[in-house]
Order: sequence, then C-alpha cells, then structure tokens
Amino acid sequence: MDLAFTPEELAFREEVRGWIREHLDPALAAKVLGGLRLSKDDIQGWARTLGRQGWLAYRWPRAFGGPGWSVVQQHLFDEALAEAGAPPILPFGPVMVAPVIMAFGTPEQQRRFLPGIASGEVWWCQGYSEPGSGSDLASLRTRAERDGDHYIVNGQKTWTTLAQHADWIFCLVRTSTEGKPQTGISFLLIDMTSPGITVRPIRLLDGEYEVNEVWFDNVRVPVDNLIGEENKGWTYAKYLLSHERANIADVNRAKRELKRLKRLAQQCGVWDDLRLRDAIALLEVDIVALEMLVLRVLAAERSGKPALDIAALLKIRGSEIQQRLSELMMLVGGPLTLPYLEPALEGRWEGPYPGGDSALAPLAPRYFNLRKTTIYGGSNEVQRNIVAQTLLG
Amino acid sequence: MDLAFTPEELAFREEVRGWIREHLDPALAAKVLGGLRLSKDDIQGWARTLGRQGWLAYRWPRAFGGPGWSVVQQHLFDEALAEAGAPPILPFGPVMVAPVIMAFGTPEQQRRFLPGIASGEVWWCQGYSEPGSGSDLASLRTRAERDGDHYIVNGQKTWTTLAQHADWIFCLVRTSTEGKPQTGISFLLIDMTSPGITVRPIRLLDGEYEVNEVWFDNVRVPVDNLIGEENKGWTYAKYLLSHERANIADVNRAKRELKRLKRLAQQCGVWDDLRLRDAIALLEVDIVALEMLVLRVLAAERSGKPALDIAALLKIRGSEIQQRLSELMMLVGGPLTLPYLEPALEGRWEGPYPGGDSALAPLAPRYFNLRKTTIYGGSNEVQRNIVAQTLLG
Amino acid sequence: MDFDFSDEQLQLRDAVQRWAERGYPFERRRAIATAGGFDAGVWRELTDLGLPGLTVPEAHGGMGLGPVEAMVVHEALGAALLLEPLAHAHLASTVLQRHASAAAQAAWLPRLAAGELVVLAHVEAQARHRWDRCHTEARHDGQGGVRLYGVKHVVPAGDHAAAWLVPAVHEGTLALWWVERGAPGVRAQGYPLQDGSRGADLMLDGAPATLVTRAGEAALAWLVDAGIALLSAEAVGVMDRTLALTVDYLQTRKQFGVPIGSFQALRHRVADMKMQLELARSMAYYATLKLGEPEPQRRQALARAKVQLGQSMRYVGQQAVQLHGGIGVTDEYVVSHCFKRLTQLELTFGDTLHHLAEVSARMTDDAGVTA
Amino acid sequence: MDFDFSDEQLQLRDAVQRWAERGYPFERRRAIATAGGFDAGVWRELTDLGLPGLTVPEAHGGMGLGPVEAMVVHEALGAALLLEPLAHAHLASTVLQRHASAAAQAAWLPRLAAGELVVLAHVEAQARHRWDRCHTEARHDGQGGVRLYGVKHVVPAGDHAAAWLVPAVHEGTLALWWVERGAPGVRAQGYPLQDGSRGADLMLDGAPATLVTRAGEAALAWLVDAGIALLSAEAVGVMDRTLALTVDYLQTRKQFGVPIGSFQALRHRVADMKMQLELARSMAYYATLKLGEPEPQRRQALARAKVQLGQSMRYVGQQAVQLHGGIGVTDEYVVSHCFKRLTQLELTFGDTLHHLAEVSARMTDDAGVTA
Repeated sequence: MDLAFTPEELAFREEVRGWIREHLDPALAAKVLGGLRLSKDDIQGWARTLGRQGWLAYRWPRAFGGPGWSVVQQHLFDEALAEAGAPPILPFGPVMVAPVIMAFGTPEQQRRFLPGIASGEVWWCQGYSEPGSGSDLASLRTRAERDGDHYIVNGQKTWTTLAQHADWIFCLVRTSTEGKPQTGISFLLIDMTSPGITVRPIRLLDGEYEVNEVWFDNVRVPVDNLIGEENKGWTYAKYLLSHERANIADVNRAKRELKRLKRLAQQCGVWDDLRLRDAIALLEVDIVALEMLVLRVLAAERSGKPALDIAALLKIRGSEIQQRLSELMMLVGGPLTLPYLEPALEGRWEGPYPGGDSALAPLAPRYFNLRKTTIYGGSNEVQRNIVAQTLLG
Repeated sequence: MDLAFTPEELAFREEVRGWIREHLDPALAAKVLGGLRLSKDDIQGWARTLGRQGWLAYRWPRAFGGPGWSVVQQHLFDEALAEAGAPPILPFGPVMVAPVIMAFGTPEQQRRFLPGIASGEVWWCQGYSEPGSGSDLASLRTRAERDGDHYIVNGQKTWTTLAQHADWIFCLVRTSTEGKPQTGISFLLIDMTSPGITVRPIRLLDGEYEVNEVWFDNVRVPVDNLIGEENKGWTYAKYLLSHERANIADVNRAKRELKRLKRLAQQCGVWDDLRLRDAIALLEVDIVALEMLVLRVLAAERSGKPALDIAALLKIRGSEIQQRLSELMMLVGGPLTLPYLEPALEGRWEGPYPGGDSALAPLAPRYFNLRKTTIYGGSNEVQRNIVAQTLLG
Repeated sequence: MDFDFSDEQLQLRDAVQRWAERGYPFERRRAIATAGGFDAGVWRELTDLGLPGLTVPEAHGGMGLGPVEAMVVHEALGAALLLEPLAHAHLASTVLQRHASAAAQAAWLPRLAAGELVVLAHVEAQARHRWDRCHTEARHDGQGGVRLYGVKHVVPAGDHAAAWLVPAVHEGTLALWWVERGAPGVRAQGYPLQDGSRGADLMLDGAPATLVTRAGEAALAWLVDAGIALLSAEAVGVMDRTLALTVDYLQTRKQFGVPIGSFQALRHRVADMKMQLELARSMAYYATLKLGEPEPQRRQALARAKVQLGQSMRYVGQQAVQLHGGIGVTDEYVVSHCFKRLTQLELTFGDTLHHLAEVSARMTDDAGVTA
Repeated sequence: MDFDFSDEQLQLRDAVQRWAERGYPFERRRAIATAGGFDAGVWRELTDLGLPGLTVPEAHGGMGLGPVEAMVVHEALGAALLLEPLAHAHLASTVLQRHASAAAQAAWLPRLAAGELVVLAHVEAQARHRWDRCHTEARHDGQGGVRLYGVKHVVPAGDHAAAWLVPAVHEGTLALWWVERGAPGVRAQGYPLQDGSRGADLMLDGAPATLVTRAGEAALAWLVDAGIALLSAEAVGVMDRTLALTVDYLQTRKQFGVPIGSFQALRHRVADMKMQLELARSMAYYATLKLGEPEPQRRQALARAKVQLGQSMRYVGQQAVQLHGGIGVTDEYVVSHCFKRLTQLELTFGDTLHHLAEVSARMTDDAGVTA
C-alpha cells in the first residue's frame, strides 16, 4: 500500500506539464479557468495541437497510434490538462467511437476513421438519445433499411452534443423489430454532410447551444459504415458504456474548480466567512474522497486485478460534486452574479462590469448548465439502479 | 388571515396552564423535561389525575364525556401539557380505540368501555402488527374463529407498545380468508387477563422495554367484544388512521425539546460555537415551519372547511425533527454522553456522575430510541407513498 | 388564528389569475425577456388592474389594501413568472407611508397609484447581502440641496423607472433618498438578469435627491423584510406551478413502457417537493403575518422565513429540472425558467446562509410560533 | 500508488477473520456486553494471535508491523464488533516508539507485546473534543517524583488496564505520563458504554507518574490522528457488515408479496449506503497512508478522513436501522449494535463538526490528494 506515484510517473507528469505550458495559449487557458464559453475553434484548435503531438488519443494503445501510456500516466496527463486550463477533449471521437472501431471495426474502417480522430481533424458526435428514449435507450426508433449497398436512415435523434459542428455521427439505429428491443439495433457511422440530415441546435437554460436535434430523412449510408454485425449494435454500445471508468468522475476538473472556488471566495471577501468556508471545506473533503476512490480504481486497473465495479458510484459522486462546486461559486458571488451579459460569458466584455468583476458573469449560467450532469450519460437515478442491482440483484 | 389566538383562547390556555401547575408533581415534570425513563405509575398516575378533571379524554365530544373543546383548545391544552413536562398521554385508549368505539360500537359497548378510558383506569394497547405484516398490515394472520358466543383467537402480534402493562388490547384479527386480504378482518377487544395470552417484552436498542410480542393461544373472546360488523374491521382501522391529524406532528413536544437543546448547549459551553449554533438555528426554523403547517391544519379544521390533506407530511416532518433534536442533543453533549448508566436514565443516580452532569445520561439512548419514529405508525417510506399517490395517482 | 382568505381577497386573486392566464402566457413572457425583460404594456395592464397602487391609501388614489392582499397578488403573479417588478411598487408605497413626511406622501403616493414605476436601488459592490455596507454618499451641494454619488447594481427594471429609492450615507448616517429620472447626474444602464427580467446599474454622479427619511437603517430593514414577505408569496406561486408541471410530466412521460411517475424513487422525490412547497407556503403566511410586529421580532421571523424559502426554492427548482431530464435543461420548456426564477429569488434580499446567520445570532431560549 | 495488500497482510487478515468468526460470534459478544463490556479471556486470545504487540518492534517481543497491518486487523475486528480496546494497544506502542526514551521503551514495550492492557486516558469534563483543554495537573511530590491530580472519563476498559497513558499539565506544559495500576492515589471506576463496551473514570489523586514525554501536545496530536486512522479502519469493517446485513434483510423480508428489496426507493437508499461505504473505505486508506506525513499535512489529512467517516457512519447506521424497520430498533438483532458502535465511533477522537472546523481552519489554496 502506497499513496505516492513512482519517480517515473512524477517525471512523466513534469514532462507533460512542461509541454502543455509551451503549447497552450495563455489567453485560451484563462478562458477555461474563468469558466467562459469556448468557441468551436478554441476546442478544435487545441485538439489539433494535441493531435500533432500524438496526445489527443492519449488513452489509445500503441497499435492504433496512441502513446501506450499506463492508466496512471493517462490520469496524470488528464490532471495536467485540467490544472493548466486546457479546453476539454471531446470524448465522442477518441474516447467513445474509437474504442468501438478498434474492437469491432474492420481493418479498413480502422484505417479510414482512426487517424482523423487521433489528429483532431474530424469532429464526431453521438446519435443515441431520441425524443421517446432517454433512460430507456433500447426503445429507440430511428430505422435503417437496407437498400443494396446502402442503408436508408429515417428518424430523429436528440440531445446530440455539439452536432452543429460535427463532421460525423455514430448512431444506434433500428435494423429489425423482431425479438427484444435490444436485439434489432445496429451501430452505424454517418457522414453529417449526407443529404437529408437536418440539425437544429437547442437553446439551453443558460443560453448556450450545446445540444441539437438531428433529423434523418431518407439519408443514404453506405453499408461499409456499419460497425460489426447488423443487429449487434447494442453489444457494442454496452462495450462503449463500460469502457469509460475512472475519468467519468472528472475529479481533476473538480480539483481545478475547487481552487477556482477558493480564489473567488478570496476575491469576494468571504474567505473568512466561517459559514461559506465550512461549506467549501466540506466540499474539499468530498473531492479528496472522490480522488481516493478514483485512485483505487486506477491502481486496481494497473495491477491487472479485476477492476473495482464502481463506475456508477464515480458518475454519481462526480456529477454531484460538479454541481455543488458551481452552486457554491454562485453563492459566493452573491447578487452580483445576477446580470446576464452574454459578451462577458465569452470574454468579450468591455467597459465597467456591474459590480466591477466580470469573473462573476459565468457563475450563475454555469450553475444552471451543470444541472445536466446528473441527467446525461445515464441519469443518476439510473446509476443508482445499477449500484442497487449489483448489491441486491 | 390572522396569526393570533383569540382572547378567549388565550384565557383558556392560562387556565389550563394554571391547573397543570397545581396538579403536576414537579419531580415528575423534571423527569419528563430531563428525558428520563418513566415508570408505569408515572404515566398512569398522571392519566388518572387528568381523568379526574375530565381532561384525559380532551379530544372527545361532550356527548361521550369529553370537554367538547375546539381543535384550537385541544392544541393549546396539548401545548400546555408539553411545555410543563407532563408525562405523555398514551394514545391507545383515548385517541385510538375510543373514537372507533364512539363511531362503530354499540351503546352498550360505549357504556362499558369509554368511562374506563376517560378516567385513565384501564390501560389499552394496540394489536395490529404481526411478525409478517408491518407496512403490509392487511396480510395479518392472527385468526378468530367463531365458537358459539365466543371467538377463539390464535396467532401472534408484535411491536405492541407497553402491552406488558395493558389491561385490554384492541386487535385486528382475521375472520375470513375469502376475497381480498382487507375484507376478512375484524376489530376485536380482548381482555389481557384472558387465559392463553402470553406477553414477552422486547428489549430495544436503548435498553428499554417498550414493545412486546403477544401470543394468543386459543383465547376465548366473547362476541360482545366485536366492534361493528364481522369482516369490516379494515374500515374501522382506516377510520382510526385518518382520525389523528395535527397532533401526529408532535410539534408541541418538539418546541419543548428545542428549548431543552438550547439549555444543554448553554450547559455544555457550546452556545457560542457558531457551527452547533447554526445547526440549532436551522432546526428552529424547521420547527417554526412545522408549527405553521400544524396551525394551518387546525385553522382549516376549525373553520369547517375541508381539512388540508397533509397528515402524511406532518408525520414525516414531525418524526424527522424529533430525530434531529435528539441527534443534536447528543452531539452537543459530546463524548460524555457515552457512559450507559441505567440508574441515571431513571433518575436514580447517586454520587458523582462521569463528567459531572447526569443530564447527559439520557441523550444517546434517546437518540437511539427515536429511530423508531420514522418506522412506526406507517413508516416514512409509506407516508411518502401516500403523498405521492395523492399527487400522481 | 385564521388562514382563510376573505371573499374580497379571493376575488382579487381570481382577477389577477384571470389576467395572468389570458394576458401573460409563456409566449408573451418569452418575447418580453428576449426584448430586454420589461414591458411597459404589461405595466399599464397591471396598472389598469390597480396593482401598483394596491397598498397605496385610497386617499392617495390607491386601493388601500394590506400585506395579505399583496401576498395573494404576488402568489398569483409568481405562478405566471411575472418579469415586471411589481413588488417594488409595494415596497415604495409602504416605506413612504412608514417613513416619509405627509407632504412627501401626498406628492409621491399618487404617482405610485397612477402606475409610475419606483424601485429600490440598494445592491452595491463588495457588500453581497449586507445592505448596511453602503458606499453611496449624499453630499450638500452648497445650495441647500443634496446630491448623491455612487453606483447601485441589479436595480429591477432600473432603466425603466420613473424614480428610485436610494440608500446613501449622509453626514455619517444611512438615509433613504428619492431620485427622479431625468435629473442631471443620473444614468441607468440596463441589462437582462438571469431569470429574463430586467436589471440596471444606477450611476449617481451628483444626482439631486430628496430625503425620504434620515432613519435609513430602519427603512432599509423594513424594505428587506417586506421584500422577503412579497418574495415568499411569489416563490410559493412559482413552486406551485413547478410542482404541477413536474407532476404532469411524470404522468405523461413514458420510459420502459410505463409513465415515469410509477417509479418509486421519483415518486418520493415528488413527495419531498410537496413537503418543501407546503413548508414554504406556511412560512410565506408567517412572513406576511409577522410584518406588523416590532422590529426585533419581525426581523427574526422574516429571517426564519427566508431560510425556509431558500431551502424550498433550491430543492423544488433542482428536483423539477432533474425529474424532467433533458427537457428540463432547455430554454424552450417552461420548467427551466421556473428554476432560474427560484434561483434568482434565493439570491434576492439575502440568501439562505445570510439569513441563517441572522436567525442564529438572534436565537433566544424560546421556540416556536406561539410562545 | 498501490492499494493492494501484500500476501502477508492478507494472511494476517484471514487469521484475524478466522478467529472472529469462530471465537467472537454475536452471542459471545452479547454475553461480554452483559457482563460489563470487557473480557480478559478474549484479550488473552487476541494476545495469543500476537495482536497487542502487532506494532511493537520485534526486538521488544512484538510483530514489528506497521499502520497498514493495523488497518487490516482493525477492519476485520470492526466487522466482528469487537468490544475490547485493541486500538489502544497500538496507540500506546506507537506513541512510546515516537516519544519515549530508549530505556522507557525497553521497559514498557515488552509488556505491551505480552498482552498487558495499556490505554489512553484523555477525555475530560468541560472539554468535549478539545484534548488540549487539560485540567489534570502533574505536581512534584518533593521527593523527586511527580504525582497526578485530576479525573479522566470514558477511558476504554479503564478499570481493566495494567497502566494508563495520561496527559497532564506540568509546569504549564502539557506532558504525557505513564501511570501504573495499583499505585496509591489511583482509582478506576468502570461502567458500560453505549455500544456495550467498557469505559471508566480514572481518578488520580496524587498518583505517582512516570514521564513519557514533555512534548505532550505533539504526542496527543499523534495519538488522536493515529486513533482516527485505526477507528476509520474499524468503522469500515462495521459498515461493511452493516450493509451486508441490510442487503440480506431486503432480499429476505417480504411485504405486499414481494421482497422489500424490490422497492426502488429502498434500493436507492442501499446504493447511497454503498457510496458512503466506499468513500469511507477510500478515506480509511488515505488516513492510514498519511500517518507518516509531517504534522500539519497529517493533521489536515486525518481531519478530512474523520469528516468523511463521520458522515458515512451516521448515514450507514441510520439507514440500516430504517431499512430494517422494527427489527432494526431491537436489542436482539445485531444491526442496532452496528448502529450504536458507529455512533460511538463518530463521537470518538473528535466528532464530524470538530474535524470540519479543523479542515476549514487549515484550508489552503490547494486541493486534492495529489497536488
């Protein structure tokens, strides 16, 4: 039993920290650290920078062009990115569709799709949810009918994150209505420039356009874009869901945001207010406990022993902590978080800001926005069902 | 809209307060206010004192020998009893079985049973729960078979509060196994001295003997002791359950216990500890809000308008507040609440007490004991089911 | 002890509800929010209903009604998610009646009754919820007048107001002042607030001001307490609607072939929302009925009320969004607007921790509503 | 970074578990509790396993093991709800090794390893969780010795101990002393504690004492932190058993014709219990692995651990009782004993609010386990 990283791991961390310092634009980092809205270019520019270094696909094995890092190295890299204020790496390409392509795609599909993901050139989005199927994913109705070398896709997806920028979408589609709902689902990759696709961004409660409705109207998709076997898509989707583990807790970002909360408390003159301070202290304990939980999972993975089956716990706790962080930031900011000034949310505010500190501008919108974290990716209610199922059957 | 009591109501309160001051033994009140264990004589002696004044049955209409007080007067009387440290009035006779006898009993039954309840001479207990039927009361299996002028009762009841002192028990028994479980249940009054009854007190986690198992082995019960019609007992039980309203919250006792908590905080030197003080303040708000909820129910009842259908909310909130009060008292007491000294729990401690203050002795046992409040009388989970049913169907 | 509304109060409520249902549907509210957050047409309609003058004495052209009627009105308007700051009309009316000279009342109250918008401008930088930390100064102008210097923030519809009630320190004492729109040295810079309503910075650079009262601390204490009472009523209206929306959604939305309202974990959450709503409603009554008490008891009571309301608003708002799932975080559906409104109300006139500190500091040996 | 146990550690755990299962069933524990809360026979069996000497160096007759081994042992004994205060043997061993002279160690450590019971006596009246508020005095007896005057409370199995470690103020400084059983002026008055274990008042009226260390504050700080680490491990054992009992009950108990473990609201409660258990386990590891850090980091870490453990113990204990229903509040069934044990541990070595205050006071700009 040991809490320390090895000297090699620590040296690795210093190396990646140094590289990030050299390559991350301080203005961009300031946007991230200040909780400002990021543009498509902010996100993709940084993805390309990482891609050029071979680090965008930092969880991939060497065989597919990844750096072949250990799970601990991956964690340390993620920590270094988070603490430096690097824009988030969108998971849809490198973390979600890529492992499925690696595991179930043909060599041809792997050659065709993986390089664009690893380089950050191709923007992917995820077509799972539908208006009628949220937690009950298997009830999805978007259908793909075979027509020669193509599937004809018709239906509607929703909550499709950043689809408005996407080049490709990976979709669960219904190819059969026989048997259980799960058995007739296929996993299809679709070019977003295909005729018949309509994307409508949905305005969220914080004013951002982060998710979309995506309609498919007789969209022709080459059968070459089918992953694995027809009607086996549910298996691949489950593989994908089980693939993400420790990172689901997002603890490195929580640590960074805790520091930000503490800075804000100092700025707002409440660092010595015992009540708010205790609330922050309690959250600090929560975050340390979450990090220990994550480190236990990593260590178990590294030692090759059966991994702790607590991904659902990480999702629940991580999301609740993110929400609480944003809630406390807003409370620390107080009534001066109430002005809703869009330019300030994008770092474009000029002139005096109400109350003098435009750092308060993103606090309430972020609090609003993060309500999503206990809803998406399998709501926390679904996660609690999973935990209970493991224990109680 | 008005928050004030009428001058008549206030005069009434002064009158009952005066009477209680005259009749309540200060040593007994000190036991109650200090959270000490009460003996059978403590409880029954006080019940008889009230009975002599005609106030034990203080919720009864004049027609049955009650004082005919308004719901507000009843509340004020209850408040006066609580604040003075009067021993609790056990509900089983005057509050539970009596209204059923009034509503569904024959005039002969009313003459036979009500006076003993009103005078405090006859101790009643409630035979509802069975080992296999807790929240699912209708699954009860204790059976009563007709044999001439008698029922022969066989079976087992459990969680029977203070049955070890009881003269009579009112029971739900199964008289038919046809139809739905609810339809074959009858409401039977049984003399506890009947041959074939065995009572075994159950030791609870705080060391007290408050509930019992009661076995019926071919107990002969005259059919005259059947209330209402055979197989209609479920209706009467539901009537009983719906009868208690505002008092279910026990807010007057919560107010008294809040004062005690504050006294303890002063005694233990933590009245100026901001953290504990804030916890007490939050509980003070909870209790004020609960009292307002109770007053709304009372006012609605008094004005003859349809009563607010929030008995379940009162039960949930009242029990949670009782638990929190006892929890905070224990935390205020700190490590010196850990000695478990039975004589001190009964007010019989002599000599120096560990840490010097035997007022701390009952705090942890009370905290343990009050875990029952969210379990009995329809667990809080069942209460939440009821609230949800009202809203969602 | 009586919590029934009189027939007149019920008629008033019905009239306001009727207007809200016909005159203030969600689509109109959305259009107003998009256009900036304040609509003069709506304000005229409210004036036609007599609402800005609700608590103005009849002698001054108002309806001469009291805090219970104000509660009834604000609960109904809360359910409509009204953007326009009607509460401030009542705050102005009552503070003038309590603190201004008869002459000043005769000059100003009829204007309120006639629908001129007057709002309190008391939020400053570096003060958070401490209204007594006032940096705005009132200085003699050497010509017998007084001029104000300072900046106030988050002033409700502040750039649409005809006048502002402004706390400012004069000769070391906090006093309350009346500042007229259009006067020199007055500038209001409007902006939208989180809930879609309108706010403004009020910049005072030698703005001529008329004294309302030298007892600024007492007047502000009143304004905050009366503001909490109105806000509580409004919040109950919002929460009532929020719960109804949630119940409706759970009954309608199906997953796994059944309405999600059949899942026990969600049902219990709804039960807890109902609990928070009824506790909040109880404390909204308490807040309103305690407004007439002497200052220490009033402050204690209103602080208690805000602590309950703050907790209830947070729980009901957050759970409503959660139970709605994805649709709950969109701008398109009404429930997120309820949530944002509740959040904004939580931060208004002191947040939960602020008032918990007040309850904690003012705690006595006593307990309960009735001693 | 590694959270695996070595083969030796696993063997140690298995040995202790085997003893607990065979040698310490619930019935024996109940009998011991009824008889007073401490059993010399059990202590001998623990001694036969080498456990009191677990952390005593081999040179002094012990097993020479460290905090991780102690954690493993205490988790296993926690699950058995051990009444006997084995933790204090380790506290005594480590504090002597850190603070006592070589001669003192040579005198005392072998006695610990041989199974003599030595316990810390640090709880005083009017101090709650503040161990530094010490009113026990150490005075020169005029014959080159020192004698103690004062009373300590809730001393674990204090009337069965062969010696006590006693903080007392000497010439204005808090120091730590060794007091022998049977010495004049020493009296121990035993009584049961809430969880069925044994406590005692230790009355010192001129009791001859040998100095352990003049650095009493540092020694006590160590004892509290090391105590928290052991307590955390023990608590994880208790909670593990508590959750298992609850899961078993929910799978077995039927209401409305189905196991109550099929009700979603109860299932989610179990999921939350599991969450609290795993967070607590994580922080028990953290507590143990941080014991070797310099004082400020150690104190910060152990305070954090106790805050998590305190919350977890309260939640798991309360919910286990609630989910058991009536059977959960009886003395007859084991789960209420788990609950009481968890409650007692929450109040031991500082409660949650006490340590939250420590975390709050020691908070820096930093965050997390790894910087």
